[in-house]
Amino acid sequence: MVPITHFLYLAILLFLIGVGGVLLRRNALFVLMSIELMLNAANVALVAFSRLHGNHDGQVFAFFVIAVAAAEAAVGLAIIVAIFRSRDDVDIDDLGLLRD
Amino acid sequence: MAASYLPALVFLAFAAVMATVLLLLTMVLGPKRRTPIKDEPFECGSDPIGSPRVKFGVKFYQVAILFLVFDIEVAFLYPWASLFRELSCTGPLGPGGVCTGAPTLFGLAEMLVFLGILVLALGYVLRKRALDWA
Amino acid sequence: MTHAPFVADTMASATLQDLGHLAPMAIVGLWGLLLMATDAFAAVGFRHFQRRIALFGLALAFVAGLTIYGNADYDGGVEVFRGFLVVDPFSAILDLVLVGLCAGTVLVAGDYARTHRFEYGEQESLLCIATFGAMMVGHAHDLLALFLGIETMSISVYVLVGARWNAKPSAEAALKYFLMGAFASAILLMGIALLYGATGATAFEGIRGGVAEAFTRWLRINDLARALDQGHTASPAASDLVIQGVAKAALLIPGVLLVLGALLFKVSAVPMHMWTPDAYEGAPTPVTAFMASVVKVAGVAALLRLFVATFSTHRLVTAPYGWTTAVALVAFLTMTVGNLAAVRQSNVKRLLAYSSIAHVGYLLLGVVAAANFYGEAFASDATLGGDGLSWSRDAGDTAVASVLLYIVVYAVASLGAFVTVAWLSGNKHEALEAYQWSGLARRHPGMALGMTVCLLSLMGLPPMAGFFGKLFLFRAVFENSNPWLQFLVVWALLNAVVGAYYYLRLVVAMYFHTPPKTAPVVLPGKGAPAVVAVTAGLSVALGVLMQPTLDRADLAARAFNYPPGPSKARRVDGLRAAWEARDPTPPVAAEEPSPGT
Amino acid sequence: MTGAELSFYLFGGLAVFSALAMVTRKNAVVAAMWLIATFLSVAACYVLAQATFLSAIQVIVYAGAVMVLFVFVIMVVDVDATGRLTHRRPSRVGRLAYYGGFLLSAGFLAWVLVGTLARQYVTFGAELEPGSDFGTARGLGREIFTDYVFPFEAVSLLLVAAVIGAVVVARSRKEREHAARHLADPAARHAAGLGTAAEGEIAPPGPSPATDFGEPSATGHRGI
Repeated sequence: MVPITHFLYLAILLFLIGVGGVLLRRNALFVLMSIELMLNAANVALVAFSRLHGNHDGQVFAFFVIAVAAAEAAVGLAIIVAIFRSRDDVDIDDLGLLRD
Repeated sequence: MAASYLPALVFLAFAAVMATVLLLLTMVLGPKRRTPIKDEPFECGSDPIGSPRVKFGVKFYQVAILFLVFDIEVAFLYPWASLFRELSCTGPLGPGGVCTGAPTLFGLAEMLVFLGILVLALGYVLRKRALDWA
Repeated sequence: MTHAPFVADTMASATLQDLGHLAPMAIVGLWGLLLMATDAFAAVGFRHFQRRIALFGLALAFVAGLTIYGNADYDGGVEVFRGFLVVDPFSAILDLVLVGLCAGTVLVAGDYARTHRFEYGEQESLLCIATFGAMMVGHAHDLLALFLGIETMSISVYVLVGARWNAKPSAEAALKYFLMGAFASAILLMGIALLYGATGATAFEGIRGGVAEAFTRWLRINDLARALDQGHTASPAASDLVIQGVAKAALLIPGVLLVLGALLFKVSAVPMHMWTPDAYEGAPTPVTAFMASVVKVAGVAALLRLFVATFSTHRLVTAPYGWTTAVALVAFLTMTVGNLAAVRQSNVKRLLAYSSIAHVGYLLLGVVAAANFYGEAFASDATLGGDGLSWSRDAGDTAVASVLLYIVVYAVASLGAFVTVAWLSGNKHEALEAYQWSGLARRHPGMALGMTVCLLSLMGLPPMAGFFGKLFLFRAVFENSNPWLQFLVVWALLNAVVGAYYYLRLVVAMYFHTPPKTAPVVLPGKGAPAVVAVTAGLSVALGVLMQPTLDRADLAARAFNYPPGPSKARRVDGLRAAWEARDPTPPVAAEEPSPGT
Repeated sequence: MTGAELSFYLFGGLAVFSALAMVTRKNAVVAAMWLIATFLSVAACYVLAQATFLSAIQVIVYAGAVMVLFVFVIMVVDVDATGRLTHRRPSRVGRLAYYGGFLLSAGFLAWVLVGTLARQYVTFGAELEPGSDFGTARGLGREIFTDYVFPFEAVSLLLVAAVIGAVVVARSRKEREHAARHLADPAARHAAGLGTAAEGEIAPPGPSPATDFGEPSATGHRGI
């Protein structure tokens, strides 16, 4: 048996790698991929806790999260495509039109 | 429980070993005589122009997003299908999956509503010609 | 896992019945689909009716909401879909407000898109789906409902922000808003996962139970741990208890903080507010109005439902493990930074964006106050074994009522102000710089008056609703014996004075500066004037009829952190009778803008 | 160490490794491949937590559909451009915020680790009766289609919003023209952002070509 705690450590490590990706990468695609990683990390925690408590609530939650994450990725990528149509690069630092 | 996944694990390990060994073998056994001509990308005799990576059309994206949505629909269909007998019976299932209560359309109805909404979305996409390849 | 035998038969009828309880929300969701279908399939000539169809559906939802609003059966709260959502007076008010705000946006969005040449038929559909999500948050009684509602709303709004294809800032604002929003969602989800780990439930009731249990264990654990430290040979059971209790709290507190951070992000409280001015400025102005009203209302509703009603056990609101200190600090920062940044803005859209941030600061004060009161009530219930009828609970209910009132008043005035901005943009260049508003009162006295009323309500000038909103909110906070909170009220008053400066600057420009030579181009159609008239009218009317309005809000907030059920209904009982005897006409009922204008 | 434990640490380690590889790659396609590896390893970990159905869904939806979408978009938006790393350093405040945020999160990690590890908190989860359908499609479906009917239906609305979003936001000039092809009325065509100038009419005030994306329309008109 694998201790639930170790699943939690795995989830937190993946989550922090995702946070690092979001904060340190400048490319919108990488940021989006890192966000997907964070959602996955949360899913690992949900699944592990579902096992811990022996009820399905966590797994059902994770299931819905997968659907939501897919929808979110679809819209996010659509926005990236739209930006790409207007410019050649997808770098979030270049979004300078909206600065003070 | 996890032991029942042993074959899958063995299969994975086999695939990994196989791929590695094959690659290593070609690296070790293959003759390595490089000439400038050989290193050139092969393009029907003419010199290559520009990057080999061609930009995809946005159409690919639009098809992929529809695939994604209906993939999720399928994800909901699996558990529904495996549970359909129970969902269409007002009582518990007896031996052999025989319904001990009265039949009900609840399970069918809830999935039809879900499917109906997504089919409506598909119709929307078709009408908007997002799938036209012209 | 023991499962009750399948009751699919009763489920069918129960589902229909529950949908009846949720009629306003169901209608809005259905209309989202219907509008998509009419956009795609209807005959060409029929497309001009999109807006009318939308308004008809929203009017229908509003009427359905009114029947629930006026129905005493819901006073104790009715759990629907097995406790997934709840229908109570609080959610009934939110339904009406959200539907009204959505209708206001629909009235302007089409005209705006047409004039700015990015008209698309899906706009109304997306607005309805976003409102559906916001309503789901208002009804939420389960973390999944909260999460799904927020996501449904956010995804639709990302699209609405990015749909203006002919202006670069729109897509950029959408990307910025999307990346930040998705990041916040991921943090929210991790927090939810930890909460589920600590309590074993996703339903709010289960979480509340789990929270209480985690800390009662914790209390005993401190003694046990001390005993263990002193070298007593502990029994395995005692050491197991220590481990279990510590682990629960170790999951619970980070979970609460992560969820709090994500929700504060969604309402754009200060350390997480960076996206707000950019997203507000880049979005098409009617969508900005929607974000400043509907999305904010949903965010505050989430804070109230989850934090004030669920995470308000004594341990969770008091130091050292309480979240309220952090939120009070955030409130302090939010109002200060929001107001100071707003003073610097010459761009009206950004000015209003920062002012909306400042308003969130005031609201958070109310949230803290309510949670503190409930925490005290929780403690006295636990120690005295009371039935929850303590003074603290009453004070907490009043604080919730004033937060509810404030967010409604703010959302209405904010919608009016942003719609005026949208209206004054009939050309490529929106009249966003303050000087472009000079002398507006001479050219368009009606709209200038409407804008002025909305701004004065936001500012909090006495006859307007905003004044009473601030008054009740600050009074509720001041009831706290905590000197820091009392200091924050004084600080908030100072902030309101700063706010008066930038609101009045715009008013002065409209009334006392000479108009520019070229007349401003404004949106065609009666939609925007109608919305501004209704919002300005409401800002005055809610102020004049403030006492009945507050009483009604009080009814909605009564026993807010009580689980729904008969005991709650008993508690609300007398109040409804008193309220109905006092004032026969529900004042908020004037909300609905007439469809088809 | 049992087989289950061994495979957990194997796949968990693989997940962390490939996640690290994903965030540090320069090329977006390579990063996407590493992300797929992470998702597959995570799916293996799901099996070990007895979430068998979810594991399958993870492979099908995440590693399958979502990543296909990612790879397509990376192809659409030009690998070379997206592969480039930052060419402008963030402002000092921005960098401070980044590192501050990252340190805060790391502190949070330490908090949880210390809070649990220090007390040797090791737990194995509730006892499951052998042969229970915990985590299977049936077990999960029993919850989704009874207790969670409402979110099940509501999530379809969310998907609809996503479909509309994908069509609306990412549609090209040509598709926009197609969508408005029925609009004979010049005013309506104008409102949808389509040109009337090419048809020899005077355009009402509207966005200048500078604010348009500059793609030529089918009628050769460029934005007015």
